[in-house]
Amino acid sequence: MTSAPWIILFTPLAAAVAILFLGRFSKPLSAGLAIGSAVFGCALSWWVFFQPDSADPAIRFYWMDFGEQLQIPIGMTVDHLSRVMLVVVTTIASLVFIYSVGYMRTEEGYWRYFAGLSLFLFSMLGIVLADNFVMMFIFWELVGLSSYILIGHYFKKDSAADAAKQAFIVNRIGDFGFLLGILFLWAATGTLMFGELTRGVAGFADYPIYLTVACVLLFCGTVGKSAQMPLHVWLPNSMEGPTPVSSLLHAATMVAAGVYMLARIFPILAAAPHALDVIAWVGGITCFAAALMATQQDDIKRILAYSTISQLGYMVLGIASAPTADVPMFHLFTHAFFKCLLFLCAGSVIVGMHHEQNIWKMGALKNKMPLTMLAMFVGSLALAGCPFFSGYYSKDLIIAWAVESHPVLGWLSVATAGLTAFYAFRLFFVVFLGKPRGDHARCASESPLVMLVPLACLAVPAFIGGWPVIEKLFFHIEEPQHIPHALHPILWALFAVGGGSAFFLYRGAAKDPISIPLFANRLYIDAGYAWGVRVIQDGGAAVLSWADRWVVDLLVVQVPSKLAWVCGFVLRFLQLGNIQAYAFFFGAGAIGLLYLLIFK
Amino acid sequence: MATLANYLIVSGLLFSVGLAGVLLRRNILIIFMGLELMLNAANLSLVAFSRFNLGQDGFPDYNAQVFVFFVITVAAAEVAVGLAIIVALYRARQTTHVEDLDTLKF
Amino acid sequence: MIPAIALEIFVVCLGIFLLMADAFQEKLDKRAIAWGGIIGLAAVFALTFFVRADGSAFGGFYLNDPLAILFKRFALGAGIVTLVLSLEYAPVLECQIPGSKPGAGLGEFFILPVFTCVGLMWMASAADFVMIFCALELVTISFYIQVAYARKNVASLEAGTKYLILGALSTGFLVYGITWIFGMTGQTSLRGISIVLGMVPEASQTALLFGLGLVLVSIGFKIGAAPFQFWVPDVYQGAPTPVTAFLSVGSKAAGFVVLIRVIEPFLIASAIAAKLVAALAFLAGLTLIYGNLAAMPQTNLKRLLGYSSIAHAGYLLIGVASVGAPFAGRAVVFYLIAYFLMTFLAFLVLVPVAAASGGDEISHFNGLGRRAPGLAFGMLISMLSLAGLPFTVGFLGKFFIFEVAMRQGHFVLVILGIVTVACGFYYYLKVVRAMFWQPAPEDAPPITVSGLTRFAVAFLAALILILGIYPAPILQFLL
Amino acid sequence: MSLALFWIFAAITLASAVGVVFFRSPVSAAMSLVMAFVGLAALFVTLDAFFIGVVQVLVYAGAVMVLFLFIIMLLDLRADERRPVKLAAWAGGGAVVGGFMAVLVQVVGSLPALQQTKPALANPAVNDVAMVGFALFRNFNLPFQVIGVLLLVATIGVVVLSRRELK
Repeated sequence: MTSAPWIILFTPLAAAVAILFLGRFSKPLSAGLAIGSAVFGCALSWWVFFQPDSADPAIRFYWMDFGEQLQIPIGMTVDHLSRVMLVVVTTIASLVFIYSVGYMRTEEGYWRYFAGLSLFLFSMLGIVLADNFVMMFIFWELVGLSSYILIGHYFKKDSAADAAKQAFIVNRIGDFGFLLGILFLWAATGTLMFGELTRGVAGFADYPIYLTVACVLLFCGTVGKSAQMPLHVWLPNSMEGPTPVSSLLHAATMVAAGVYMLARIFPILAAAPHALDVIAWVGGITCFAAALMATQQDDIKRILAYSTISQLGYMVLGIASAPTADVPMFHLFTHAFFKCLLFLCAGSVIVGMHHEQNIWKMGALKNKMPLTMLAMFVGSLALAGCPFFSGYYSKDLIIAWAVESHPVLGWLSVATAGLTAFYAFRLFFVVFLGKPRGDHARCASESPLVMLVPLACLAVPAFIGGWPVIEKLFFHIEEPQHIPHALHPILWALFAVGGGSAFFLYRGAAKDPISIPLFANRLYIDAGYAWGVRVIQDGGAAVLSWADRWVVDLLVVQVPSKLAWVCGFVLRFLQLGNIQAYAFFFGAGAIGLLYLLIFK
Repeated sequence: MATLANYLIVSGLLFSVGLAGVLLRRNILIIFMGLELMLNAANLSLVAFSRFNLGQDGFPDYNAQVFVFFVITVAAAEVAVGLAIIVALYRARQTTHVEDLDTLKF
Repeated sequence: MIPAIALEIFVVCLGIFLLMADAFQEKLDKRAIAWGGIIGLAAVFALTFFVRADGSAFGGFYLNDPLAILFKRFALGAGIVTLVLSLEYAPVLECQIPGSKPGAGLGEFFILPVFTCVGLMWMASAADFVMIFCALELVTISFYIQVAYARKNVASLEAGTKYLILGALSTGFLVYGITWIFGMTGQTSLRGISIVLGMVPEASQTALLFGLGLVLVSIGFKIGAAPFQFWVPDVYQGAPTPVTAFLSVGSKAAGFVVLIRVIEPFLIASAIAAKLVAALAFLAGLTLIYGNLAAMPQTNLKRLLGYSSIAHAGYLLIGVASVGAPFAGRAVVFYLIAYFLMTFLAFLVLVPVAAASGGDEISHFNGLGRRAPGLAFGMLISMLSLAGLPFTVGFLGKFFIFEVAMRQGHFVLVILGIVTVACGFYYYLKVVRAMFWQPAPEDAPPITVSGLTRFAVAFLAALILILGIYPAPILQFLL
Repeated sequence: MSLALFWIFAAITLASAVGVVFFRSPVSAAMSLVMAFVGLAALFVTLDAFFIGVVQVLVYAGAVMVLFLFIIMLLDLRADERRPVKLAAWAGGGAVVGGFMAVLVQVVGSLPALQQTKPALANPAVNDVAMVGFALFRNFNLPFQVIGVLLLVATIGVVVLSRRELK
């Protein structure tokens, strides 16, 4: 028992190293190593999950030890939270790894891909198992690095290389806040262990502002990693990577890390109500805005990407409004399965369509890819919150808690539920119903078995994953008491309205313009959003996705290059190359320093 | 009798004049002369301090004078190396003017 | 066990021996001198493990504590790597010095670093302002010569002149500062100052601070702290590359050792200590901002490394300004070791690439990932470590520095440090981008690397990663 | 009497130093510098530092200045005399020098022992050469060795930098 988590953690790393050295000689070998390690880890995780709790679940040794002043341990937490997460991560990863064999069979960089996947799994497991902030931060960064490798898999394509770089840099921005937050907490409590921090923070209740700042800084890490506003920009662009990677990124790893971290520090957050307010607002707004963006995308993977952002917004909102971390974790759990399913279906469609990703070039795939369609239908129902499907249970729970604790955001998230049903079925109907809109759609074919089996395996938990019997197995959740009785009927109605309107609008739509009334409506929302942008920059984009791109451009391209230009400009006045100017600055600096020392 | 303040003021003025030479003149040789003046100003202060604050035995602090001796030696070595560089520079560029040395900048 | 001073004596003897060999063995291949230097310095490096740190000697001039021993090793290591670099650089240098026959003038180029190394070792042990002055000048004067060494190259001469004038200016400030400190305390030894500091009358403190300020200005010049850093980019760019490397690592490290030693006695008086820490924090902030911002528009890698070295001086100064924290000294020393590894690694890759591509612009690194994957990988590790990516020693260095700064309540400095780290990512990744995302020029010549350099690159890269993941050995060593 | 001597020597030193800064011709500046050094040597003597005074004349006025003059002659530095004076540079430099002097005046003014006059020596006829020598070779042995290495390095450097063709 005590050594099992270590084995789970290091198996993928060993696989990655082995693939690095041996993978280039044989494709089956690299795939086999990666899949073998993942499936082994998965089996072991399930075994660990069903073990009884032991007295001291954490195992640790000291990575750096300097007596009282500085101790940095490496240790494992095997509590309820991390066990659930272990199971989810390894299960999803195993299925995605198997699926990748089919998806990647014709692609180049086969061994590089599988080595990257294994490294990615290793990093994610490190975050899950970490029992202190330093270890978590290290694996956090490692996740960033390995996602950089995977997103940039097609590094010869400029857009892929840029997307990889962008994901990396945007994540760094969040990570600076995260690191700062860690240091703040450390300075206050003198410890980095999650268990001890909770106690340490208790003694810090007299300094609410300090604690709030620290928690908000920690939350910055989530904003980056879990793609919350305004750092969400990297996630849609990360679609440049191979589809199984997107699936892994969006379902169980990387983006889930941010939410998992918040769940980990839940007791600390509970001591900082103002920080929770910030978190709630960021989550609620992200949830709603991303759903809006999702309704007007044309790229199959981008629709799903915005959907992920929106669902993550739900989870973050859940963190801020529910009394236990189990509520958002429940949604993370169900979302992992159905989102993974959706992405793998999208991958199947993309392979069938010969790497065409625009949904307006698809259509009528129901005959060509019946099994994919079936799986996608299950996934869409789960995402849309159809009663008795997994997403329904977890999402409604979060909404219920949000309505109770943050009414405004709660009702916003109710509205989002309707939007979710709309965009989920828009995607489904456009792709699978109607008439073929292109040559690829006419000659599409069903994917091989190695891809369909994971779909089938995922469809089951996507369907039943939220049923109370399963919920009881994994979580301990209570329902809020004071919510309006009408809430659930409203949600059912919204599901029906969203799905129905999508059906009528997109059933036989030949191309996008059929959504002209909707288009106007969308512009109306966009104008509001773009107005905020225009306040900062004169002009600005009129369409939400444009605004999106503008933020990307600003954060990653414009600011550094402009800053560099400004520095260069200023420097031309200082770094003149003239000795005498240097001597002058030297003398002036000396006088300044003397003044500071003597007279200040 | 001249006071300690007199010596310190003279030394400080000498240091400032040397600094002015460095900051105002554009001929590297003369800048270098200014630097020598600054070192000498420091020496004057050192000797003054050692003479005015006698030790327990009633003699000046000769350690300070040894330091002055070192400073003079180092300054001489610096002048030798510095002039060698300036000569090499003159051979390559036919100038000893600071404003002509601006290929490395920004 | 051997006395510590024997180390310096050995190195001086090594230098003189090599000088004699160079002068009287006309047939000798000049490379043999470099090899002699490398082997000799490595032998002395090994001898440092047989020296006991047993306090002070030579009437208080010579301090022989663990810090001094550590920095002697540091200086010796820097000397060895510099000679490795010089060997690689020799063909380039040969075209830039007027020689009567092939290899002329290279001998001295290999010998001068040995003497510089002695100076650095003495600086590490200096416990008296007179000794500090003498050792510092030995280092400085030998650097004047080395910077201007490539005298058919105008840039080298210009760099030499700039370093000479500004260096001499800083020497003037140093001597004048020492004078005032002596005048107020009657002491030149740091120990003596710490003893009498309590007895210095209140009214003399202004003058004492004046002297201390002047000394700080001079040390600030040596370590490249803003606003005394203007020489750094120009001199780094113009100097022969091995000298740049030596200057940026050896000279800076010795400057920091002296800084740590000099401020130590003054921390006893709380009134002075508060002002001193405030001034150091001010310098740290200014240096961070200048070094990081100014590096952003650079396109020349040597110059970029110059600005980067200013930026790193800023992080180090944060550590020095946090002297009150129990871990501060070790954090600074650890950072210096990290800086040693990553900077030398960058230069070890720079020299052969620049020699093959004909320049040290970042664009000369285009497509290096394809042209020379090994070198590109070394450079990648160096750049990532300089930028402070986790799992590299550079990250841990910054981490420890920020940790001690947080403990001392320098929140503003920490925030500034973290923000400037982001700038660092921008300009270090420029190099990475050039290596891996830009196509190599069509007519790119092949890059030849000697086995020695290959070994050094692999060794330093491995150390960066190993210490980045498991720094405990070094840290325990520092205790 | 001694005060008058002090002021005479101080005036000579400072005036010659100012001359270094303001003479346009390098030769005049160098000659002025010699005068400053001689004046300074005299000031050393008024402080009973005879050895330092002698060394000052020997090393500076004798060796260093000859080197300077020699180089000035060698490089024939009359050519680039007429360059326009840069007002901004003079204003900036003047401001820095002025600022430094202001700080200095403050510092000197704050000294408690400001009006202190020369205390009498225990033995006015002390042989200060011997005293300095004792200090140098007994206490300061180590720095003395360091200076020795420094001179060796400087010698190498001068040879390497100024030889027309290296061997």
